[in-house]
Amino acid sequence: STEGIESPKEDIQTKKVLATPVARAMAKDLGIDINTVEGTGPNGRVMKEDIRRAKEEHLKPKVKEGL
Amino acid sequence: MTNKLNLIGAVNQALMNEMELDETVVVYGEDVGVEGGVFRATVDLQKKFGEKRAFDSPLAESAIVGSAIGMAINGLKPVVEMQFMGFSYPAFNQIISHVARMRNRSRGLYNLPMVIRAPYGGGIRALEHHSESTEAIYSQIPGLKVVIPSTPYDAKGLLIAAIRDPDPVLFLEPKRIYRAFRQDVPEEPYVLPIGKAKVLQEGEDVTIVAWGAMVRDTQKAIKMVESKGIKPELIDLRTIAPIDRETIIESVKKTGRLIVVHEAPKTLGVGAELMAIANEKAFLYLEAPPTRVTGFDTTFPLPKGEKHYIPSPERIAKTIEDVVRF
Amino acid sequence: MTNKLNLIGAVNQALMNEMELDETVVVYGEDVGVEGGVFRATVDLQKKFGEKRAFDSPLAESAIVGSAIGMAINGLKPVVEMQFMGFSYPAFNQIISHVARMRNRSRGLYNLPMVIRAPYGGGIRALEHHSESTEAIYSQIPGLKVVIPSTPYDAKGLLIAAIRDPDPVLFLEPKRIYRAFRQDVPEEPYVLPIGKAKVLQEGEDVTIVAWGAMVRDTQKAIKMVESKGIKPELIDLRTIAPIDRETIIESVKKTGRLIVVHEAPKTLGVGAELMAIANEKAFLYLEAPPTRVTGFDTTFPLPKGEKHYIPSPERIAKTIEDVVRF
Amino acid sequence: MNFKDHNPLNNKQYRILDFNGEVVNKEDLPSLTEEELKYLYKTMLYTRMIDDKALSYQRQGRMLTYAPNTGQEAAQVGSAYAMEKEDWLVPAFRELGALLVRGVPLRNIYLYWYGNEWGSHMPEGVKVLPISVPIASQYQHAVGIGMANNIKEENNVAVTYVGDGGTSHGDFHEALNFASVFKAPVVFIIQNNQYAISVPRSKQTASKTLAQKAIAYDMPGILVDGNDIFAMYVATKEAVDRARRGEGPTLIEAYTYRLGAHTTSDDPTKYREDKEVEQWKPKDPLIRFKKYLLNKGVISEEWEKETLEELEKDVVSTFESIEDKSDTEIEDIFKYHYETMPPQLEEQLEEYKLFLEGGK
Amino acid sequence: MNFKDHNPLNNKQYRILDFNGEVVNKEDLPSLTEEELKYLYKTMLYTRMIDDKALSYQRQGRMLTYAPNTGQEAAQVGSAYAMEKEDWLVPAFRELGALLVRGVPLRNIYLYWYGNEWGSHMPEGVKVLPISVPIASQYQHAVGIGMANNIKEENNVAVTYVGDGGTSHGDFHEALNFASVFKAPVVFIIQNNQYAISVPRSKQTASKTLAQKAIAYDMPGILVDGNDIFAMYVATKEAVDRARRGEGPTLIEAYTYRLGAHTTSDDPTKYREDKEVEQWKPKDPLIRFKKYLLNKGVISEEWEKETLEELEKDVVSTFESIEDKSDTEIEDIFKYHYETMPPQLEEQLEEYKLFLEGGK
Ligand SMILES: Cc1ncc(C[n+]2csc(CCOP(=O)(O)OP(=O)(O)O)c2C)c(N)n1
Ligand SMILES: Cc1ncc(C[n+]2csc(CCOP(=O)(O)OP(=O)(O)O)c2C)c(N)n1
Ligand SMILES: [Mg+2]
Ligand SMILES: [Mg+2]
Ligand SMILES: [Mg+2]
Repeated sequence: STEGIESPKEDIQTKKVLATPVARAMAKDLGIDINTVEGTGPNGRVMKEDIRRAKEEHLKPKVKEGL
Repeated sequence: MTNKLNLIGAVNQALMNEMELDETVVVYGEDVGVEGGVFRATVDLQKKFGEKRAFDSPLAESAIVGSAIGMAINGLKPVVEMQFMGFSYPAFNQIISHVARMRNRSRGLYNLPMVIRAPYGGGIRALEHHSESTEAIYSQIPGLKVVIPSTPYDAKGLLIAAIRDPDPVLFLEPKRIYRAFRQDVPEEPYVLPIGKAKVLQEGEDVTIVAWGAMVRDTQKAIKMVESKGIKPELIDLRTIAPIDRETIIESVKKTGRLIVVHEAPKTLGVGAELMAIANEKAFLYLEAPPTRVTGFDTTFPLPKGEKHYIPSPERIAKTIEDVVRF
Repeated sequence: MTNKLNLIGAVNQALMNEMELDETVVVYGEDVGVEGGVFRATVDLQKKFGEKRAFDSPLAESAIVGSAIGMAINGLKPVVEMQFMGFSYPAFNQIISHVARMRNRSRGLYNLPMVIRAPYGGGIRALEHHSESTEAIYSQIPGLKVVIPSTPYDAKGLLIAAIRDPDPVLFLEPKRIYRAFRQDVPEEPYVLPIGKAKVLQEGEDVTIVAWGAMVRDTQKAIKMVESKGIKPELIDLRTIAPIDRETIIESVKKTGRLIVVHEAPKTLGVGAELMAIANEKAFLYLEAPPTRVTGFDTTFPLPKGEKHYIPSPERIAKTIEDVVRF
Repeated sequence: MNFKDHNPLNNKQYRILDFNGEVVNKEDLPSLTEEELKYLYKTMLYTRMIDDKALSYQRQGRMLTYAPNTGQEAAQVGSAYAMEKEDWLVPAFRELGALLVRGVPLRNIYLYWYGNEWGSHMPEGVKVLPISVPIASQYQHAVGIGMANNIKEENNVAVTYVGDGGTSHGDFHEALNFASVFKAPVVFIIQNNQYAISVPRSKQTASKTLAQKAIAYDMPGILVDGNDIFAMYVATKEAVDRARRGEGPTLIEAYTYRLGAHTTSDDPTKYREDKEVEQWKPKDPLIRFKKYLLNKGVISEEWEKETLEELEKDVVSTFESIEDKSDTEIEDIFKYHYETMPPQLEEQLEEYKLFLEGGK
Repeated sequence: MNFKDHNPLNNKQYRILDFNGEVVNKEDLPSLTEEELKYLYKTMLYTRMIDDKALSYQRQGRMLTYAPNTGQEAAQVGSAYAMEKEDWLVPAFRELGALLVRGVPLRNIYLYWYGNEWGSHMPEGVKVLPISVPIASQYQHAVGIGMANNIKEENNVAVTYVGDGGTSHGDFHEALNFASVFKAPVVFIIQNNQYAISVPRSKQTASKTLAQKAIAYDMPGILVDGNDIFAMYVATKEAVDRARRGEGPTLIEAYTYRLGAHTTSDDPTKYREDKEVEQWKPKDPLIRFKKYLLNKGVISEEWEKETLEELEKDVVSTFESIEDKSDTEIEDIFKYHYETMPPQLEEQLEEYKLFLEGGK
């Protein structure tokens, strides 16, 4: 079965992102759009580590916000 | 010239055409001659080509296949019938041990241009052994080709290709749709390529692979989900062995999703192989787990239970939605 | 008390034990009685239990299995031998049409507590038909259990379990390791559970599933990659039907990677099913494509080619590295 | 009677009653009580009635494919009546009369043809195997039953059936060979009804008789007029007795005729002449036996009429008791493949039930 | 000779030469030239020599499993010599003498047993099927060849072989039945060498002779002294002629003895008495034929010695020409499954070659 994960389908991308299922799962869990993540694996493949890094970057305070 | 033919009529015409063109083609099996087959696939062949080329055999599947091997070696192109797929098993030893191996055994000397035809699949409220789909058993035998048409047009073109093929072909006819619908079929002989799947409908959301009678049920399911904005790509596998991986892989890379629909039991069915292929060749494109909609891991039930067994359009539609919304 | 036994000795002892304990157990087949089997699996049974309970049959596999069905219905527990797996096919109709179906057909009335034993697999430089691994064909038949041991200890415990099992069991013995090594095997009868895989070695980097003779080759491969810091988890499937999905799934969820190793051809082999299961049950844990290391999609070659066919420890090791480094 | 006196190569049918119901072989006339004779005839009528009703239900779309026995009642009832309580019956699929004699309730029979597996779940104590569809395969099961009797030193016999077509099959040969090698107490009956679907007996094998195939195994083989209930009974009785005495198997060819279609899906006019059927009609086993019984005063037309009414009621009410009430329970599809359902099957059952409930 | 005069139920062997090489049936003595007689004997010697050498190579670990023919040379050579150029030979796996007569080069034979498929690739014009291992299955191939001859209105005959054990198999029965129904021009030879591995003929079937199994198909069946090369030749010739005349198939039981082991993996002392073997040794077909030829002055001890030397040279050099040079080409494992390799196979071949080269 499909493990019950519910979420509306993303817009169809013109260019497919290459990613392992586990990376896709993490991205989904963390609310990250996998299409915006730069893959560092072979052929630009998105790996678990890329998602983790993307998450960390996402959490970093953005510079221009400083007032 | 074309005629409106149903699938069984197309099978019959393919045999007619080839027997006309090639006098080495002979057709035999149980009830194949005088009666013209219990499903009438071979009707009028004996009348037209005589008892020598279209005839009844004693009731012995092993000898039907075993003798066809000898005939093929001795210059003929036998097209033999197993009355039902469920009665092909007495011939299993001949098929796996000889039909599939003679060419390799003799390093290319003895090829077997023979065809074994058999009606297959359920849904006609038949007795035990009359409803099964064991294409996965045969499709794993090296040296054997397995073809399953889903339309009259394909049936004719693929059967003629099978007869002309220099290698042995198991030709499985989805009996549930023998008379389900008619199609324009050219009177002239023509061939469709063995080993090539056919994209019946292009789409982008999910790749669905089906064959035989399940193609139509899948089309019904697709109608159901299209109203919800889902755009499936439908592939008719047509040749189960060897599988046209290219067409499947290309499609899965595009859609990122795969559903296989078959009537056979789930475990070790052809679905498993297609899922494995998707893993091996399109893994990084997968956006949802490759999935199968299949018969249960049980014997095909007697008629009062069969409606549960064959995947219904509704079951297929539900799976499409689940996979696309994954 | 234990004895150092090899696998064939363990099979023999299992038969001895059960014939001793249960007088309804009878053993027969080609060369099974006086000679004690071409591999000596049934040696001394006739001496010990007499011609009534351990005997030679005429050369007819269908009748061997077909008569065993009747015996099982009539209160006995036949353990019949197919001299080689490659000669089980003449019995295929009896196996698929009756052995596997009698219980369901009669809605539980006629169960068949019978065992069909057969040496299987290649690597002993044998003639044609003496080397094949067609477990995938049998493992897809609903109603049939298929068991393959990989050690003397397992062979004894699983064979006794098979004999005591109320359902029919196909018991395949990896002939390549019949005499490969000895193990401490208790003299007393004991059973190991049918339907349970065994984790032979825990690890975290990749789940490897193998069975029969391939377990040892896989262990060799693991030795090779361990030196490179890879820690595979090795599972001996032991029961091919029904598959112990739980053990596999749990492991794949842990490692994120799956490799199946088998000797049988690739297409539609048991590897495909395990890959499908990983997709269905552990998809989101996958860090690399489930992969298989298998025989080729060809007939098993005659001896001068067989070394190429059976996956070598080197081929397996290479795949482990590829998958882990994916 | 002694099988030695009936060389199958002579191609002469063993017969006790002629077509007119006259006894032509007094010596072998079995001594059956009036009750027994009535029972036999009644069972033949019952068999015919069950056929007739099934065919008409089928035409009305109330029944599925059905294989009629019409014309073969003597071969079936006569042979099965020679069995004892503990003997095993191993049928093919056209042995209705034999099933009835051996205690299979009509309910089972109709359930089976109605498409429900419970039809093959025999009641306690009825030692009858399920109908076997793969031609000739059942012969080997009977051999195994017989071998087991020898091993267990039990005294039962297995009686099994095949059609003329089935004699061409490898399983037929292997079964007879095994049985003769192991002296298995088995009686092999061939219902030679002259056709295997459309294929006539003459195209099935080149041998003059099917009974002579016994010679290949040094087994007695006898050609019997299969439409003569006494001949069938006596020959089978002798074979059953032989088997029980430990003298091994026998092959009996019951020479008969399938007056009806192969099954309700079959149209015999495609492959045989009406003339031929007409020639066989007067040889109908019911006619012959009835003449004998009327002559002997065992039955009257009155009795037959009443009996037919009684039987019809039974058949109709049995059919109606299953009609539209025999859909397969979903659980039943899964539950009986193994003693314990493996997790895969449990999951598939659960998923399917959920699906039907419209759930996820 | 006429098959009608040789009822297999009489259990009498058709014989022309007795154990001492004396002609006991002058009438049937075939008229063969001295050249032909020498050829026959030489082929028997060749067969024996090939066996002997194979066994010794095997013991030296230079050969794999081998199935010897020793004791059965007359049955093989005599029968095959009755064939014409265009006839088909369909062997089991213990017909070395027949293969040689039909033109299969020793190189092929040794290659086969040496474990290389090229052994079964017959030279142009040699109408011999590959060795068939699944017992009795080849009988059906011969039937198909015969049926095709009828359909094509060609005049060739198929001669096929099986062992005594093989007669128990379903395929045996189906083949004989098909052949008789279709009047296929096939000669079915049973090499009854008294054993199927360890199982003696007496446990294989209860029939007095194997030839009598022909009666099940109304086919002529004849029991022949299989160690008498003339009897084998004449009986097979008559069967071949019958077949060619369109009179259909024949079954020939060659009553012989396997003097050696089943194969080199087998130890016959486990299941048969030395005494029995000793009793058969004087019946060795080579001894008998040699006596006849010496008596007739066709050969001399001298001639035999020279011939043996010549043959030994041939055998040794043939073996050495393949030894250690016959590893299977990797491509060959893949190339011959279909006329055109499907992409899967191409990929597997490529991957494997890459792996061997140590690449990815
Ligand atoms: C092995 C097998 N092959 C084919 C069939 C299909 N089939 C069903 S009945 C039948 C003819 C049987 O003829 P026969 O043995 O004479 O029995 P009858 O129907 O006349 O009682 C055939 C070919 C089958 N059931 N099993
Ligand atoms: C269908 C099948 N079952 C089993 C075997 C294994 N086997 C090889 S030879 C043999 C005995 C054959 O005996 P027989 O037919 O008498 O021939 P022989 O070896 O004596 O020439 C057996 C059982 C086989 N090759 N094929
Ligand atoms: Mg072809
Ligand atoms: Mg019939
Ligand atoms: Mg033998």
